[in-house]
Amino acid sequence: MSHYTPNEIMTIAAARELTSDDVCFVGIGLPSAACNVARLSHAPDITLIYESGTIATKPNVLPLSIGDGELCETALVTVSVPEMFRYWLQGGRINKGFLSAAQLDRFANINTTVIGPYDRPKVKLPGAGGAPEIATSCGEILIVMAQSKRSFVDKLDFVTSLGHGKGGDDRRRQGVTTKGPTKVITDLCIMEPDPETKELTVTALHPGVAPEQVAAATGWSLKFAADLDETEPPSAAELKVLRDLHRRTNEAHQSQEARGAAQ
Amino acid sequence: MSHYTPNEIMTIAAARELTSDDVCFVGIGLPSAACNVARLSHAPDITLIYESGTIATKPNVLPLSIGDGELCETALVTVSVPEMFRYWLQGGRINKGFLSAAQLDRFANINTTVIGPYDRPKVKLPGAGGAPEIATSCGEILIVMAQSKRSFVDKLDFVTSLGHGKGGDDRRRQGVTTKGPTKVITDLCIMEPDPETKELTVTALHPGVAPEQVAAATGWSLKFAADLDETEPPSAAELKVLRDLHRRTNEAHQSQEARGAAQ
Amino acid sequence: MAVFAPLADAIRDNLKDGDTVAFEGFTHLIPFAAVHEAIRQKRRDLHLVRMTPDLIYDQLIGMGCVRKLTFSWGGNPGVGSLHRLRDAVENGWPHPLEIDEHSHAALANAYEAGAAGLPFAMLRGYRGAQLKEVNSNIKEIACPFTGEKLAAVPAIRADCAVIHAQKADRRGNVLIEGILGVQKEAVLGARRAIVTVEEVVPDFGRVSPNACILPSWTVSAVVEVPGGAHPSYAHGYYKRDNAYYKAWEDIARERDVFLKWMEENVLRKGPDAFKRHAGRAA
Amino acid sequence: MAVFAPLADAIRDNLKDGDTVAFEGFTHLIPFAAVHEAIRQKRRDLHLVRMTPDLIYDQLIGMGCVRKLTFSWGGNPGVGSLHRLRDAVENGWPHPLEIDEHSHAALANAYEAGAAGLPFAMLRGYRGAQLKEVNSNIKEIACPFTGEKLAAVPAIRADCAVIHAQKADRRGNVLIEGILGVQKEAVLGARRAIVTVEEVVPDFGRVSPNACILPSWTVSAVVEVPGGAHPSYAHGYYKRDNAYYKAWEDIARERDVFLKWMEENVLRKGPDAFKRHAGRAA
Repeated sequence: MSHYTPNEIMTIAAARELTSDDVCFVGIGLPSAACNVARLSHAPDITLIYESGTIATKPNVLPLSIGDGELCETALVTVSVPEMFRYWLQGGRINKGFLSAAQLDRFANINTTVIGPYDRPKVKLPGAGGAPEIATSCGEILIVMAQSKRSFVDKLDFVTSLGHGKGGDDRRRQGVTTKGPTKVITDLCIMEPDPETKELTVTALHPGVAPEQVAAATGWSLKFAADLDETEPPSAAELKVLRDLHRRTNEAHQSQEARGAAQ
Repeated sequence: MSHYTPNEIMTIAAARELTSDDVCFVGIGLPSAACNVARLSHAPDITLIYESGTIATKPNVLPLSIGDGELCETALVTVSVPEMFRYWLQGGRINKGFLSAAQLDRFANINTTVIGPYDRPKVKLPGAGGAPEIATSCGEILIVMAQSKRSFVDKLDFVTSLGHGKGGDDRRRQGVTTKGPTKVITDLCIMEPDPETKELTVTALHPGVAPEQVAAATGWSLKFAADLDETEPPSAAELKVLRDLHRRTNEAHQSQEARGAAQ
Repeated sequence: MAVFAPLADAIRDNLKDGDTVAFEGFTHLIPFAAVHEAIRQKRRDLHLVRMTPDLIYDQLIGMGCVRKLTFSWGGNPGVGSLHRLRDAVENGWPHPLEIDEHSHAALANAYEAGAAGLPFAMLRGYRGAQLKEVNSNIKEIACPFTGEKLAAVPAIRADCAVIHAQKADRRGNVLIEGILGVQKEAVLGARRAIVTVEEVVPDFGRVSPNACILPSWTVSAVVEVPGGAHPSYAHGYYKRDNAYYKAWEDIARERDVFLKWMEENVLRKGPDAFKRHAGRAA
Repeated sequence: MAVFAPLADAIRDNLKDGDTVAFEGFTHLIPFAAVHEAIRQKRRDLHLVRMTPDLIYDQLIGMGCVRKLTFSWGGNPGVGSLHRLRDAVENGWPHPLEIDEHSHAALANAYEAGAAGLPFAMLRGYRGAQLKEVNSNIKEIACPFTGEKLAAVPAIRADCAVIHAQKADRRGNVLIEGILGVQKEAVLGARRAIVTVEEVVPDFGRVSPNACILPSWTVSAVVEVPGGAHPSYAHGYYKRDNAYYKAWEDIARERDVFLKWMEENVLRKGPDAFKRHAGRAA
């Protein structure tokens, strides 16, 4: 078996959730890495969409920002940002959305707005971006984020984007007809909402991770499924795709920075 | 002085209302002829916009339809039809609109919808097209149409597009802030709305036309200005531009039809 | 993902009796070949939507395929009337036609709202216009910030949209260039979409990154029908056949002349009849 | 009609103290040179609008030009925080900043509504999202046909829009290619508009009939500023300077380091400083 980091298994486990049939709205960072690993391995025909308006983009390296030139140059077409949010996201054309966050609660609601009270913030986070409408307009939502007591919290400081709300059928009661978060993939495990209560439940542990370790990295009393799976470890092929992607990305960004410095 | 037809002086008098600074929404038929005569003579930099989305078009021959290929090929840019009506017309970017109609009343309201009752039509006319919103969104409106008792009527069968409504400040009371019709140019005369009542008043007669002749071609008791002007007759240069345009148009359409028939 | 199919299959699989259907194309790229196939397959009870009904809807109406028409300008451009449309509205022949009549601005916005997944469109429209008195599909809303009253019309979400485009690539992505009309909006607002194209190419080559392209997965079926927009035109392929439009005046005026013409020129023909118009005359 | 002007004149004539101003460009074509000129001219009391404030608004805020910020994502993309924005919100330095915070979908729609001349935008948005509890600029309307509740936000109609584009032709028409963002909407929704461009060309040559082109008469001033989007990028001209974005983290974190950097790199420089970035490296 290959050696791999927690970040690597998180990214690869997330990538496995995608298929060539998916049309996926991609956030920057971990979601972007996972989506492109999928595209470069088992899901070559996946349609990746970034909120900068690039549709069916096939970047050779990971973008630093949501609107890097590489995304447009390798896309089937690039539309305006209003069109992206109106025709494509709100129009119901996107079946999977991939999000990350600063804070997440037991119903997979997320906060990217503020730490502390909104009016007297302790830390002003970047804000909503596309997340509130990605969370409600995409067919379903995947969340990928590293797990810790600081990020997996008992109570969000602010509900930026709806997950399963207060649980049960709260999502539907708020007028939302899409599925919402169906999986949360962390560096320790995979969680899924309980079919009834919608409370996140650990359904698979990554190899070598103990339930206690996951519980200790969670700010609420975390539920575990009775029949707990073990995540398939990353294959050599999967790791090669991910590492090659990161290597190309680093090389590209460094050569660019070197050029920039030389100017 | 050159000989000319009533239709020619109507078209040329209409063309004179335009300048190189205008951004003009052009209807097909008489308006299109007038606008292109203006562009090919005294207003070379006029921006002509057709509802097919063609902006700053410079057709060499008159289009038969609102969306002939010539319009797109000679345009600065062609936008989608929703964009045309949203960003350009409703966005307030167009200062003059040029309309024609089947029926017009004393307040320059127009009907292009139906002759007879709407529910039991005697003649179903083509309908509104762009007119209702051209009439209210353009800075001001010019109307060009041949005059007869059948078309200049006491009461419209249907108010397709707002002119000055019931007169006075009715337009403003209906929430419309643009000027509305400022001139009606016919094959007999030029009419302008009275500054107060907004009732159409003949302000100029075409050369050789008697007031009685105009009155006889009007379905209501038509008002005449005290200081009645005479329309400047078409110059040889103006006539040449108009006739060359029609000649080129006929040649183009005929050669095309010949090609079509030969296929 | 779009499937490549013969025209007869595409129409049979995607257009049903009773459907709300938008055959779109604003003067340019009007999908005549697809309409003729729908007529041959005797579709009935259709609710047609189209800004400018044009000759294609005159043909569908006259052949008895249509129950209801949503439109904003129903003439023969630059020529005159659509006589079959008029005969249906004025005389109920071949049977009565329900009409849902709008302005261009309202329908353009309604298509836009359909593509945007909204239930309705709003516009600063219909002020002082009588259509709002006779059409219950025109309502009013107030801006929650300024109080301004705006017109509201239902979004167009057709069961099926049918358009003609210049090119598809081998994956079924579709490229439209020139006068774009409301085709993109009609397709994105519809449950199913059929696109006939002038040609299928390996790829689109060097096109603008911002070209009007419909991804394959927004389209149900792609059909190669060279000349399929005739007597309308295809920018870069062939010009508008103005003579056909002018001749339509005499063909459509009388019922029997119309029926005979349709028998000879539509019912007894197939999509291949359009090929002769596909020359690169433009 | 657009006038061609030096950058200092364009900013002086079109951007006033107290204005609502949108410097737009979605990652691509961010108008850095124009922002630096506004800082040099000491504009005050501005209400800035921008989906992604980015480094340009961090600079304007830190230099005390700003009263209010309308935005939807205020980070340094791929790097982290905007420290000057945070310092203003968290500590009121250099003075308190009023914030009007939205989602991307809401602001994109608000720009679109501004261009469309509407008083507000509607979207299926903010469902279950707490921003609507803290921002009175988020209201609700009901569809008059279905009763569905939708979110409403005021349209963006700026006093001044400032964008960077690839090309202007000699008449002052402007061509934008690649990632288009909301620039067209920002310009069409604004009373005045300044466009800096990489180059002025005799004409655009063979571009798509459906390219993103702003006619000269929608623009107040056109300014040729090669490299004027650096450290953002210009598709077809030069790439994004990711090193600058990464370095900003350390420049902006401390007030005195920031002020010293701005003194050296902005206040003592002019638009010509951007030229060296204009190489056709892309």
